[in-house]
Amino acid sequence: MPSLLHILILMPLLFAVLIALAPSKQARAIAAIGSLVPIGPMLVALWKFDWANGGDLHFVSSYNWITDLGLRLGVGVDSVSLLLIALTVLLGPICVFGSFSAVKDNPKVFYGWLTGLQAAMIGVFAATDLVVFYICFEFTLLPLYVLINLYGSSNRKRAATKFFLYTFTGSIIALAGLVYVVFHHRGIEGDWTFDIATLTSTAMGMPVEAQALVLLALMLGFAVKVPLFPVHTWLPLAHTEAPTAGSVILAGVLLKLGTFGIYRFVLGFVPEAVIAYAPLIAVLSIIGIIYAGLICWVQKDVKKLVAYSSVSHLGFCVLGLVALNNVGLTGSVLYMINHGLSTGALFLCIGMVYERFHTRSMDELGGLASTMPIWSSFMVFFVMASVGLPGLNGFVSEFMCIIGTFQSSPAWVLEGRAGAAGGSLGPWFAFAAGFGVIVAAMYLLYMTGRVVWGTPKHPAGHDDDHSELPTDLNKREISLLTVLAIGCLGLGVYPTPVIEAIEPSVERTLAPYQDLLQAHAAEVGVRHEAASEEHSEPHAESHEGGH
Amino acid sequence: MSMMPALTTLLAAADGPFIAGGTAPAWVGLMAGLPLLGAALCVVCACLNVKSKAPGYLTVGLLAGGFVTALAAFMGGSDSDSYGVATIFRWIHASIGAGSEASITANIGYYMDGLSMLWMLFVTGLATVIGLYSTEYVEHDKGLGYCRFFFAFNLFVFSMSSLVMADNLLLLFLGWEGVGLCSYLLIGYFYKKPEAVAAAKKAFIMNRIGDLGLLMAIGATFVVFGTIEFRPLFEFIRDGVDANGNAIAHTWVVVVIPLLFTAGAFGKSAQIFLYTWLPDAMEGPTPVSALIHAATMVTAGVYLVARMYPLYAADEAHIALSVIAWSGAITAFWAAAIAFAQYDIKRIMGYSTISQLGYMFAGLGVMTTTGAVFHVLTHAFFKATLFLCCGAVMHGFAGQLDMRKLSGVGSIAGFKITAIAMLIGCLNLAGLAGTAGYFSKDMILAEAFVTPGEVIFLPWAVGLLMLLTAFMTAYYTFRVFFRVFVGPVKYEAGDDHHGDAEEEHAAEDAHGHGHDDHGFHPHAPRFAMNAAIALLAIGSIAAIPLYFINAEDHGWAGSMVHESTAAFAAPEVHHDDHGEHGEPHAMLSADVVPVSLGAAPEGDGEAAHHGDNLGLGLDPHKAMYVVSGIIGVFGIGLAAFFHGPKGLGGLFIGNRTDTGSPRMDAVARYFGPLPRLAERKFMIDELYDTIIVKPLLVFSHIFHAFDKLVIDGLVDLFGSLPRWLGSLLRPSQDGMLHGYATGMVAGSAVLLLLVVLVALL
Amino acid sequence: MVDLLLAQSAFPEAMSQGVLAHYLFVSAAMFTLGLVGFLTRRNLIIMFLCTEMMFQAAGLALVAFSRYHLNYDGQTFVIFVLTVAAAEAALALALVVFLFRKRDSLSAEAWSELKG
Amino acid sequence: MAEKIALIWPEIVLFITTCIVMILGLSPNKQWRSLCLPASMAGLAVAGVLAVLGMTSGSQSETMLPNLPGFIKITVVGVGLLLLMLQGGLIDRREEALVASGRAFSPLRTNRAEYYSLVLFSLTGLMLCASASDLIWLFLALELTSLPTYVMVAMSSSRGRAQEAGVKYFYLGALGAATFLYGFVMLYGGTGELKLGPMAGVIATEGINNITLIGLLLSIAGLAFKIAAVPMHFYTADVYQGAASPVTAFLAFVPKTAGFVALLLVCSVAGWSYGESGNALPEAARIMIWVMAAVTMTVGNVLALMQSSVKRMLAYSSVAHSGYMLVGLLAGPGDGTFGGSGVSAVLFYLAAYGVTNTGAFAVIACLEKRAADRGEPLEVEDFDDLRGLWKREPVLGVVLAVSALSLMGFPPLFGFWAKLPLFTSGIAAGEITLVVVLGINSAIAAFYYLRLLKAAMIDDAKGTADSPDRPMHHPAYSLRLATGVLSAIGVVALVPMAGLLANGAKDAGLYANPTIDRDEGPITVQSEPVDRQIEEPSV
Repeated sequence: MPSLLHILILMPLLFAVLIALAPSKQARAIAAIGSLVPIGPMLVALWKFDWANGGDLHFVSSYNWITDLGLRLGVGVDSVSLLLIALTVLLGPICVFGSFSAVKDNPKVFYGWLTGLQAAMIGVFAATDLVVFYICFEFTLLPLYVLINLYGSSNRKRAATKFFLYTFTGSIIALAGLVYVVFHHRGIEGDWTFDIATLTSTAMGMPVEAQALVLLALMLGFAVKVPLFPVHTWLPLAHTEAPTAGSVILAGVLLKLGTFGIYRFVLGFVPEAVIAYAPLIAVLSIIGIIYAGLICWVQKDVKKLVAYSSVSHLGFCVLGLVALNNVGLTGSVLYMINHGLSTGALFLCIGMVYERFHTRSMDELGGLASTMPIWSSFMVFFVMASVGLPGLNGFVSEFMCIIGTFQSSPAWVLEGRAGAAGGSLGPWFAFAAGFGVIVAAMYLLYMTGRVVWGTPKHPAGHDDDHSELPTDLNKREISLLTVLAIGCLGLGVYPTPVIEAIEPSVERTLAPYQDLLQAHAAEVGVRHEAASEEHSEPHAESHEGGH
Repeated sequence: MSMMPALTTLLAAADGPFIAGGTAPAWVGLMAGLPLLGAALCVVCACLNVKSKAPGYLTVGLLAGGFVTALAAFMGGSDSDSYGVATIFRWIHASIGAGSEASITANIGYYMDGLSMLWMLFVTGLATVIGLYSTEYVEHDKGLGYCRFFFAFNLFVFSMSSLVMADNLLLLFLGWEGVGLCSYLLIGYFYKKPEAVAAAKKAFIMNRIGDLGLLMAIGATFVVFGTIEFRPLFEFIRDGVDANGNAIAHTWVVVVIPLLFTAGAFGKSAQIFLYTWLPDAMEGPTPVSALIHAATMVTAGVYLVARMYPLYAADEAHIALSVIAWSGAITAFWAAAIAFAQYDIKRIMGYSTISQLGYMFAGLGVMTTTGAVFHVLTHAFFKATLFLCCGAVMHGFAGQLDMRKLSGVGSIAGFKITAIAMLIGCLNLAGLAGTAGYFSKDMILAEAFVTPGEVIFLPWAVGLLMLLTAFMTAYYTFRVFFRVFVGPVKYEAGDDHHGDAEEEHAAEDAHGHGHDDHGFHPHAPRFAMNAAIALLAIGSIAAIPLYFINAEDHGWAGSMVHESTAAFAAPEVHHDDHGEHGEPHAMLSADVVPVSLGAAPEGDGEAAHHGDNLGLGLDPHKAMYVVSGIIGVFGIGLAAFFHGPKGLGGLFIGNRTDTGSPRMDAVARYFGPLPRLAERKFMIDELYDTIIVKPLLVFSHIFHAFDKLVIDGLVDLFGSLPRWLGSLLRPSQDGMLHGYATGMVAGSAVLLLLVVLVALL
Repeated sequence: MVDLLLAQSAFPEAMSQGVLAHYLFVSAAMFTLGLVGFLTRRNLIIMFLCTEMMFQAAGLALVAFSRYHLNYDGQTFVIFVLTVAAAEAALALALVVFLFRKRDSLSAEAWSELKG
Repeated sequence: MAEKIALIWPEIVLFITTCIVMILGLSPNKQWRSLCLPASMAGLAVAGVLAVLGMTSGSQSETMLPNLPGFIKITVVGVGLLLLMLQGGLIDRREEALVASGRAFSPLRTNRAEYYSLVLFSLTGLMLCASASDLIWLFLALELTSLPTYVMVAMSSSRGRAQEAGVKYFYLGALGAATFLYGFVMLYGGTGELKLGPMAGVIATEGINNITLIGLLLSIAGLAFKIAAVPMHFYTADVYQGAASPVTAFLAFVPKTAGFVALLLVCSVAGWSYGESGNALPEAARIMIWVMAAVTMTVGNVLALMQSSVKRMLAYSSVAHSGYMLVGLLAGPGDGTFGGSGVSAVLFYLAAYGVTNTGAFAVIACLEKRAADRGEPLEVEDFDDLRGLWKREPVLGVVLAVSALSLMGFPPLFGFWAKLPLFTSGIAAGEITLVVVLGINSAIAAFYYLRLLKAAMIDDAKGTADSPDRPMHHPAYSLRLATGVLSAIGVVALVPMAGLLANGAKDAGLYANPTIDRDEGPITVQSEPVDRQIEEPSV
């Protein structure tokens, strides 16, 4: 039976086809309508969703597709998927309307692919079947490839190719991992199925070595997408070269496909391996946070800076995921949404300046506060959201990711500390990641200081042929940014409903971890004791103190 | 003193901190809400492109409303039952799962007790007054800039209120970062000035370093106590247990967590390693310096430590407190030493703020929360006065702040009020006997000599250091006053682009401005500024009686502190020969227990302290009145001697000339390079730049290159591997039939051989 | 059973493994010779004849095996192999003529335009 | 007997059609002559109908893969129709141009009908391959498939390159044929059987002896030529490039399919019942195919990367695709489910590859360039020639893009669905390393397919619209365009029907494992009882 999700997926597809068929002049208008219309079913979905049981799949619908493979055309969402779909649907119009003045030639191709991309992204989040997920996951590459290639900046072709091949390679290896899980299910249950929920329940029985392999394969695929250090290098390039809408979508949703993949599959399929390798993944995340942050600091290109900042930010997201406790996971999912809003907005802001001055170099831009006060206000606002200022959205999620990491010390779990939960990380991880917060302030304020503040500069590339654009933002641009700003503010001031919405799904994901984590903590505790007996020095008291 | 630990534990159990138990009325939220409304209205004004002073007046009105709310709350709240928690709405709530019932719960909720009440009173009060001053001060920037200023101003008051009234650590953190943001926005108000932008950035980032400590502290607190809400948290601490019921004394909990909080506090309050942002922050408009960087925001660190005091006191080794005491004293001395040799009057005030904050921390460290808090209060008034006066000068002289280029300002028409207020402020800062500043400083100084060495590491040394600093403070304060406000009238206008210049003024001045003395007319403060200055000067005088009311509690501040968590360790030494208060542990006489951690208030003018560390055979509290009084006068005298103008009817003993102070120069020679070094702030900024910023920058560049060359290079290398392989294989396709045939045969042979080798052997 | 009887009537006894080995050795030698010839000669006709030799090597082996297994299958196969070889020969000769007209050469090395 | 005839009704019809077409081509009447192509297609379509009927009537071949012929025949008919359409205008054009230029029509000087009959012969051979139940049949069918293609290559163009391709193809083909023939001989020698069923029975009961094993290995090595697998791949690029594009499209599908069918049959005889998992080939063969698969994919892909000619690129990629399919061959029938059966995966892949590849070549065949020497127009083959295709020829651009993406295995196109069972069956067979190699190779392949996509869809055209090197339409443009469009539609439209196709492939991959009855007797697959028990010669 058809479900609401079908409407959500098919509607953009339909509009993409419409754009392709309609005359070029109409493309913009159709895309605008096509991006706004899905908001309706989206709201209905949000309204109909049973938030109390957010961990269950809703709006489930499934059609047989390839019976012999047990492959079904299945859709359904839990709360996390639905929220991410909401983010996608929200960013759709932002991208379309944000491109009105930027995209002049061949609007048909641009808006067509943009709208098609929308469908694929919603499909990723809505899929309940591994193959459907994978199809949508991969399919997102193509529209963006075309968008970057046709509408990007000077180095776009290289960027697009790199983006495509890098992520394609990663996801093929991930596919091997996913198929292994399917195969394992077949070994146990005797049937082929790609149903994610079914696989999740059987995958855990895999031997640890197999889990480690699957983890490796899946992480290779999803880490590229996230992107996690050291497989991040495609991102700055792609972001820098992509058109504004592409960057917004890329930062806003596409990167989340990676973290969503980790959330859904890595965490779901291979718990024991995750516990064992969480510290390693966390270390990579932390390196990414600080390393990318420091690189941001020496960028000259504003967009590249924000692009690298995505690497840094997504590090927190992954860190929260491998904290393996409610707070960390919830924070991480919230981070996905928040990062989409604030970084998307930053890219939008940068795009607006680029349209006016045809440069993104900090050497050429400066002191825009005096010539573009409205833009500057928004810029500062979103910078602050991105820095993680409490009261704005970034903070809540960043805080939860860090606290989640902090909590998840095995020693504390073993001691039964009231606030300890989860995994195999601990305060030192949180502390190290915390430096990312400082670094974030460093580079973002450095950028703000150069671009927004300072003495006004008049970039050489500024010409007046863009007469349709005023010096400062026009109404369309203001309203776009306002929508995002309201989102940022709303999620910062009152995140509780969203957090509570996320929690059921997170709890379900974490359900198999309880016992495993206890066992892990006990094992680590044994090791720790053995080590401290060897040394038998009192310096261990900072962790073991109080006994 | 071997029995001390046992006894203090006993005391802690017997009587804990005051924990506000009731429910506060929700309207206390107006203290935060009205400024927030103001901020929103400023945004509206900006959108409507209001070009008048409306945003300023709106702000002042709303802030006054906030002050009235604070007063109302104070009146209602003086009855301690009505102190309590007012929950507005649930902000963040995340259960930690794992079968645990603990959850990260952070409400937008207000925790009202003496401490927050006291803070709110002076925050809202000062904000109102300084807001009034600002309406005139930034008038040259009417329009968007004006809106921006008052938006940030309002937002600041909102954040500060949230910080102070928060009922949980996370809301506190919101305020904490919020004031940081506003500080950033306001320091960078003159955004066209690179120094201002750099200073703003620096302030934000250095604060963030401390914030990391605070964040970690919140995390640790949550892990240990399972909550970040104050009430349950303090109940645990009062009982000396963590959430599992295990004792926290003697564990890392009471060492590490307080130290982490301290790191946060040091960042915000510009202590020890993290002070360098505050002098630079003087690039901001002067009202901002007065409100944020002198009176309120920078005291947030003191507030935080005072708020979390039970946790500090729960450590019987008092490691964190020792750290605080020593850091405070050292900072106080260090900043005073720098202030000694500065010429920019605003910067001198900046350094003096750091120095005074050092006092406050030292006070917290030597366990007189009352003294520290009282000093916060008095300092807020007199330092705000001083800043506003500096601002008036700056405003009047086109941003001139160099004391070498200003003289006799007090004699210029229109600057009378400024001069008088300046004098009052300086006297307070110098700690002249009888001023509010004198009393508050004494409380801290005296306590340093009273606190036994078992509690704090070498407390008397802390005291001596602070005494020395007091002397230096008196000197450098009056150095400013004598050079700028008295003596022959002589001035150079500042650089218009520097600081608080006015376009209006520049337009008037057809001759141009800058260093053209003849064409320059000082621009005396008008009503709003004068009124604000006067109000604050009066405020700093009015603080004196506060010391005497509720004398049994060490003054009004003490009585407020006693109804707060900071009471946990308030007045340290209990004297059972003082009959008028019947505290629960009154029987613990001073002979037996030299220090008590219980809330045993102590009046001033008590009988002899046993901790006569000064060796004067006096009660330190009394002795200190004398000692510090003398020191203050001596410092002022010295300043007069070196910097006072010549003559003037024999009133002044100085010999300052137009070109400088010959006496001073003569003395300076004895100190070799030291004065030069002090003038250059001991090169600490340069040091940080060299050992931290530059290396980090180098690292970043290396990382950037590494990312491009190595990581991306590796990726490209992997990408080019197939190509390389292809180029290797390509010659095999040479187009020759025979080559192909040979390839096929040889290939098959190799394949078969391989199979034979692998499978059959 | 009938097949078997027939086979036995025609071949009173099965070939021994030793004898088979001789045949196979000759067959393998032919095959190898053909291969070596193919690889070393440049004349298209000779090269083709070498492949014919390889085919015939297979034919020889088939006959031997047929005798060894005491059935006709192998011999039947030989007939077909010969037929196919003939077809290939026809094709080859046509091709060679065609090529010779183009390049006036029978050397395989004349044809190396396509490569890379 | 009638049942056995029923099995090859499609081949018989095709053969008859061939005869009719040949006669038609001799007609001096132009209308009659031009009926060659429609008649061929009609015959093929009828054969297809018969194949479907045969499949539904349940006739099975007497091999270990009894359902294989039906599926292969239907696939061959489907792809063959496209391929036939593509051949239209290749030889005819030269012929008719000559006639139009005034030369009298002479039945002796025409070869257009022969060309179509060659195509049909080859397709017949391919179908016969699938029906083969003994080695003679298989050998003959393979030769029937191959021999016409040698001629087709050589006559496909009057330019020297086609002849060069022809000679290389023919000579190396003969070498390959000799090799697998020798392998067949050894198979016979080791088992004493030519019929595949009994042969499997013998191997199942007695185990595989060394001669049989050598036979198996030699057969695989020889058949590797047909599928263009390393080390028999050397000819591929040269031949594909030298032949006219329609012929190349034909070569990429027909001999490859024949080769894989033969490989499947040969491997089924040796039995997928060895190894640790009990469903692998004999260790030696397993290793051989493993190495071949890995090296083939890699060599094909890395060489494809280096090409500037689209045809050469597609040729090498065809090598790589064979490598992918070898994974399926290695995996074997597994547990008989679609996901677990490598045989089904190979069959599925063949179908997908055939459709997709035809589309790609159709696009190239649509265009041609003026030759500098004013001779026969040159083929379009460089990436540069295709630049900006989308702007000039939107339909061609889209077809090429769809084909490239499908060949890349980009979801949700057909190529992805073909690759997925290879993944599943490979992993199910425990060949995880090989599957990873397959994955990495798919990524390498993405590079050059993306280049193709980029040239067609992204890049700007080189030169101006009327510059001399700008490709123009081939005279048979519309026919070839139709082929391309149909292929592209197939690539897209088969996706929803993938389930049906998968079901077919699953059935076709059904493996009557003789080992199941190893204790009871040699074989039970045969429909009639074996009355011919050969006593073992006393040795």
